[in-house]
Amino acid sequence: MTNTERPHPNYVAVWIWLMLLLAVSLVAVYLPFSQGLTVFLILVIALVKSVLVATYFMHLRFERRLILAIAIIPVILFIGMLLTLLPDIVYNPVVSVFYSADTH
Amino acid sequence: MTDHNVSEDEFQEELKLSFWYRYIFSVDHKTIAKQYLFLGLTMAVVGGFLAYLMRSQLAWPGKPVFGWPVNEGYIDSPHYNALVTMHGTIMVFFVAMPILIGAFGNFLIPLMIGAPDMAFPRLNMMSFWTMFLATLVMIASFFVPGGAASAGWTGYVPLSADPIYTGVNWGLNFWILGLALEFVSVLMGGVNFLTTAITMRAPGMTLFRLPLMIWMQLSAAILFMLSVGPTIAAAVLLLLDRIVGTGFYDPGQGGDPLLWQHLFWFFGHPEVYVILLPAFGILLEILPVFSRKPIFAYHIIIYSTIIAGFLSFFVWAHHMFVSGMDPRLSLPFSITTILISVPFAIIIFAMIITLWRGSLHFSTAMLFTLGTLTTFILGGVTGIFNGSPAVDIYIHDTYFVVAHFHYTLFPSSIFATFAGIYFWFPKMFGRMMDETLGKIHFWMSFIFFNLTFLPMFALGMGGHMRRIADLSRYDFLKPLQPTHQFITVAAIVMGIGQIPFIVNFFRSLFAGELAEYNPWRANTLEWVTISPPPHGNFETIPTVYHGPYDYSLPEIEEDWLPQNQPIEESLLSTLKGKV
Amino acid sequence: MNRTSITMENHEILQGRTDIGKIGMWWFLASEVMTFGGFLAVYILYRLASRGAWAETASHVSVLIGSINTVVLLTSSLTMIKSAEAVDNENRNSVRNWLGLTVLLGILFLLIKATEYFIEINHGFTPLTNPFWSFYFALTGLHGLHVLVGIIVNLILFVMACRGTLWPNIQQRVEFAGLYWHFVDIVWIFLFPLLYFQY
Amino acid sequence: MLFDKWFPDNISTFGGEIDSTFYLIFYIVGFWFLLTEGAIIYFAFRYRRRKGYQASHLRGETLKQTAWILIPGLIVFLLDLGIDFAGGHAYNKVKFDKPPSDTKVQVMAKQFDWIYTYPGPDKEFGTEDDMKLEPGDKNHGLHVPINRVVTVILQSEDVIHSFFVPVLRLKQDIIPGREIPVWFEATKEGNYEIACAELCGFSHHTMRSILFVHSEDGYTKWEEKQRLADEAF
Repeated sequence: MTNTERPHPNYVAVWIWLMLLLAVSLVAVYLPFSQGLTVFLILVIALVKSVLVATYFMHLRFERRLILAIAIIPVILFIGMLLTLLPDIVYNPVVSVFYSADTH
Repeated sequence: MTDHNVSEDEFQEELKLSFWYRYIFSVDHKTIAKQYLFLGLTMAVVGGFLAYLMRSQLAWPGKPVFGWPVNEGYIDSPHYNALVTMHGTIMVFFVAMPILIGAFGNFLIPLMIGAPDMAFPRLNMMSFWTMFLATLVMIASFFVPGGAASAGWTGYVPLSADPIYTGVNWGLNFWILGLALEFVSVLMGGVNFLTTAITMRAPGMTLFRLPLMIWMQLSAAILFMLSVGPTIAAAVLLLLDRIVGTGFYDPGQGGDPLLWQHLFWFFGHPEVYVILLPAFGILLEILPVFSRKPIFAYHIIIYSTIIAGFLSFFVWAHHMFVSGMDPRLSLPFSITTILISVPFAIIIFAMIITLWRGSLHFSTAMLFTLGTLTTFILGGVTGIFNGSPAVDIYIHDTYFVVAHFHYTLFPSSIFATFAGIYFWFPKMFGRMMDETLGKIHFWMSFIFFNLTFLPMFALGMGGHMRRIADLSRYDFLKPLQPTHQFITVAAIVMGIGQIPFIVNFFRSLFAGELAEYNPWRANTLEWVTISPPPHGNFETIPTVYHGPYDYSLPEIEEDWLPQNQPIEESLLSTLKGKV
Repeated sequence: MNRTSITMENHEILQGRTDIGKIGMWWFLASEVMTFGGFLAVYILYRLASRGAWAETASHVSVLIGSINTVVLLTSSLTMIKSAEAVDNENRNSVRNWLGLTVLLGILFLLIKATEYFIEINHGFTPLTNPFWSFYFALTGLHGLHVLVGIIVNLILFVMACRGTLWPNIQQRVEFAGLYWHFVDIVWIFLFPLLYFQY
Repeated sequence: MLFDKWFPDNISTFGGEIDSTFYLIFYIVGFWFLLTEGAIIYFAFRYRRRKGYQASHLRGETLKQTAWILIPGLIVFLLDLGIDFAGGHAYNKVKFDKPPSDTKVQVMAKQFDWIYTYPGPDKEFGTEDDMKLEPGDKNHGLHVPINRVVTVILQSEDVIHSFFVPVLRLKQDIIPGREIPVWFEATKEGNYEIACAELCGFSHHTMRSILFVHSEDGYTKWEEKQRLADEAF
């Protein structure tokens, strides 16, 4: 059993950043933005938070590039998929007006 | 070459394990590969039988079908739909996947990279038994009240979302469950494959000394792992719709049926390459051995595969040109679709040029390889018709599509499988297969495969819809009835043509001629150990000195050079840049 | 040469490749990203397509409880990585304590979540109420299952730490459990704003 | 042309373009098909194993050698692009450039039949004078006048169906929850078959209907007769 030296940054600082971002996102949602912009904003904040968790808590910053690639490729694919589906599911002119929440 | 005498002790050691641990709950990747192989071949018989039932109904609608157990042999439309669905599901997920990924991947990855076993042997065993369980669930779905799933292998919602539409309740739930288990199994396998190939390569086995089969298996595993997620999500939502009664796909409640198609095909198209790439891998291994030539443009084949793999995530909507999705999506997706044909065209050209100025030996494995190549080309070029949105308007959901994907999937999952079995059988079981029976098997399969599926292009041009249980309702289809009968007869003969294989397989298993280490004089590492390799594979882990395809080097006497054989110092300068 | 010696020798060759498990773990997480990505994609697309029609019914979730739960889960991530740090400092008691704290925070998360479910169902919001609540229960339920699995893994490590049997391979074990736990945390980081916020 | 025996007649204004795209692709890929298969068969005979002949060690790693596969690959790519743009015109015609039309029909698909709603004299749906043709009605089917642009609005009551008229070269899936308009212009009188081309359940294969293409006069006559029958009812 070899104990290879692993760097340990100040995790508590990361945690404080996470808490701050949480507070920011709690405020951001009450700002008068359009729905699309709000979703975009909270997704960006969530992305920053998850990047923090991944880089420090999951040690991505200290891993070899292969592992970084394994972590990033699915994220790219997910974003690609989401963007590709937007025109069809959300902004499709032929989608009719069935969308409403309370049908029951 | 060093002589690999593995002493008696080793076999004694093997024999000490009880039957259960040796053959059933083995953690040896080779045993697991054989388990996958037998599972896949058994399911191929099941899937083939379903095809026979379907074909008989199509050729002689309204006549009882020999072998159909219920309703005095009459196949009614709901049952026909179930046959179609289960044939597709079984052939793709329970024949092609277990054999090409499970059997060949498991068997070859550790052997070809020079590793003693998989990175996670127990995970490997679990992967097989999950697959086995999935198979049982799938088989069981035939026998639950209401019968098996009948919403097509694509399970389009809302048809599959509510039992009132198909009358199938538990059959479809089992279908989803079986698929989910199968996905979990292949995911476990994929983790294992990737980790093994990344971390356990023998000394000297750099990435660009890997045999192409490994590259193909890895690409397939990556494609599968990254594409299957959304479909698992979609399937869970579907299951909740069916069991809990939520409305994720119910348009009345704000659901969108097209979303299922998007998420399904996001996986569904890469899945095609998950099957195709390992099949290409088999061809790319066999071609150089029987041409005694290096594979042409090894690096370009690898780059093409990577490009095609990446593109395959962004072609899915070409299955949906007429589905009612936003037509603005059609142009980008038709462009990516034609783009993806280029890397595959390049791989095919490379395979063809590999034959040029070779010294071709037509063993059964080579015949099946060439058979795959010739038929796959037809499947590939007919894909251009489907990829053109305009033509697709007419031929979508017709027999043209059926013919097209059988011309791609049948060669890649059946012919290439046979090629692989004939080629690696000596290594798997330590005995040679019979060449005469093999050649009979090849010509029966090849000729009658073409006679079965070539006429289907004509059916499709005639506007014949897929998944129609009885064409006699339509006047414009009635003249096509004799074609259907011709196809059915050809298909049955093709089925009979598999008997030589079954005979050959089992006879060789027990009474075939004993195989040497390297009966084909091939270069890759699996041939440097004894046949069949013992648990642990290699006496000593071989060291790799050069690439896998150094055949017919003009500077040396032999026309082959195993990967673990060092090159003499004197040759190094002349071979610089070559090996 | 018998089989055991073959295996021994082969293992020697594999020495120094301690990242086998880590790479496997990351591949597993990559496929998990795509699976949760699928769920999130469906939800985001439907919610956008609803053009704000879900906002009213979505306002009945409690942002307060959700925020508390977010704090709990983020903190448990911190305690998890702290235990990994303690492993490297070879401080056995500290490893045990941090692990125990992580397990407790995980259980706290589930308890709060269960209370939240209870309140919501009492107010008449069940998975069948409307699409928003279907998504809410499906997504949080699946996430809850992942949390449960994480708790079980951590609990096993904690028990082993108490018994002192954790020590061979401890670095890898704590690291892999941690990777999974942080991943579950990341999923929640996305779920929380998407499900709880008004937009 | 080559496959005229197999293709059904074409009676729509855009069907010809679809067919010619098909033939264009057919000749291009047919050429490549023959070339590659020919090469395989020729190589198989020419380079079969013979005594004393050693295969040449050809790795295909230099640029000069790889040109043998890269240049054909490039040609394939260019031809593919050509095919896509050639077919793009036909696709645009079907999907985007919808000509204005005053003949509209609503088609409601359900398991396993079709309901056709004609707007009646006021040319608007949802009014009193709508005419509905339910399954079992006399002359149940899609009645359209010849040489006139017809817009068909496709809807589904339950599952996904597909509106397929082989002679028009027209196919469109019908998604519940979406209203999908398609158009066509029939150029030949007669009765043709409409099929459902998407697996839709138990009796998918019985979901057949008829497209009646009337002459200009015949259509007015049919409309009038239908209206009287409706009023009498």
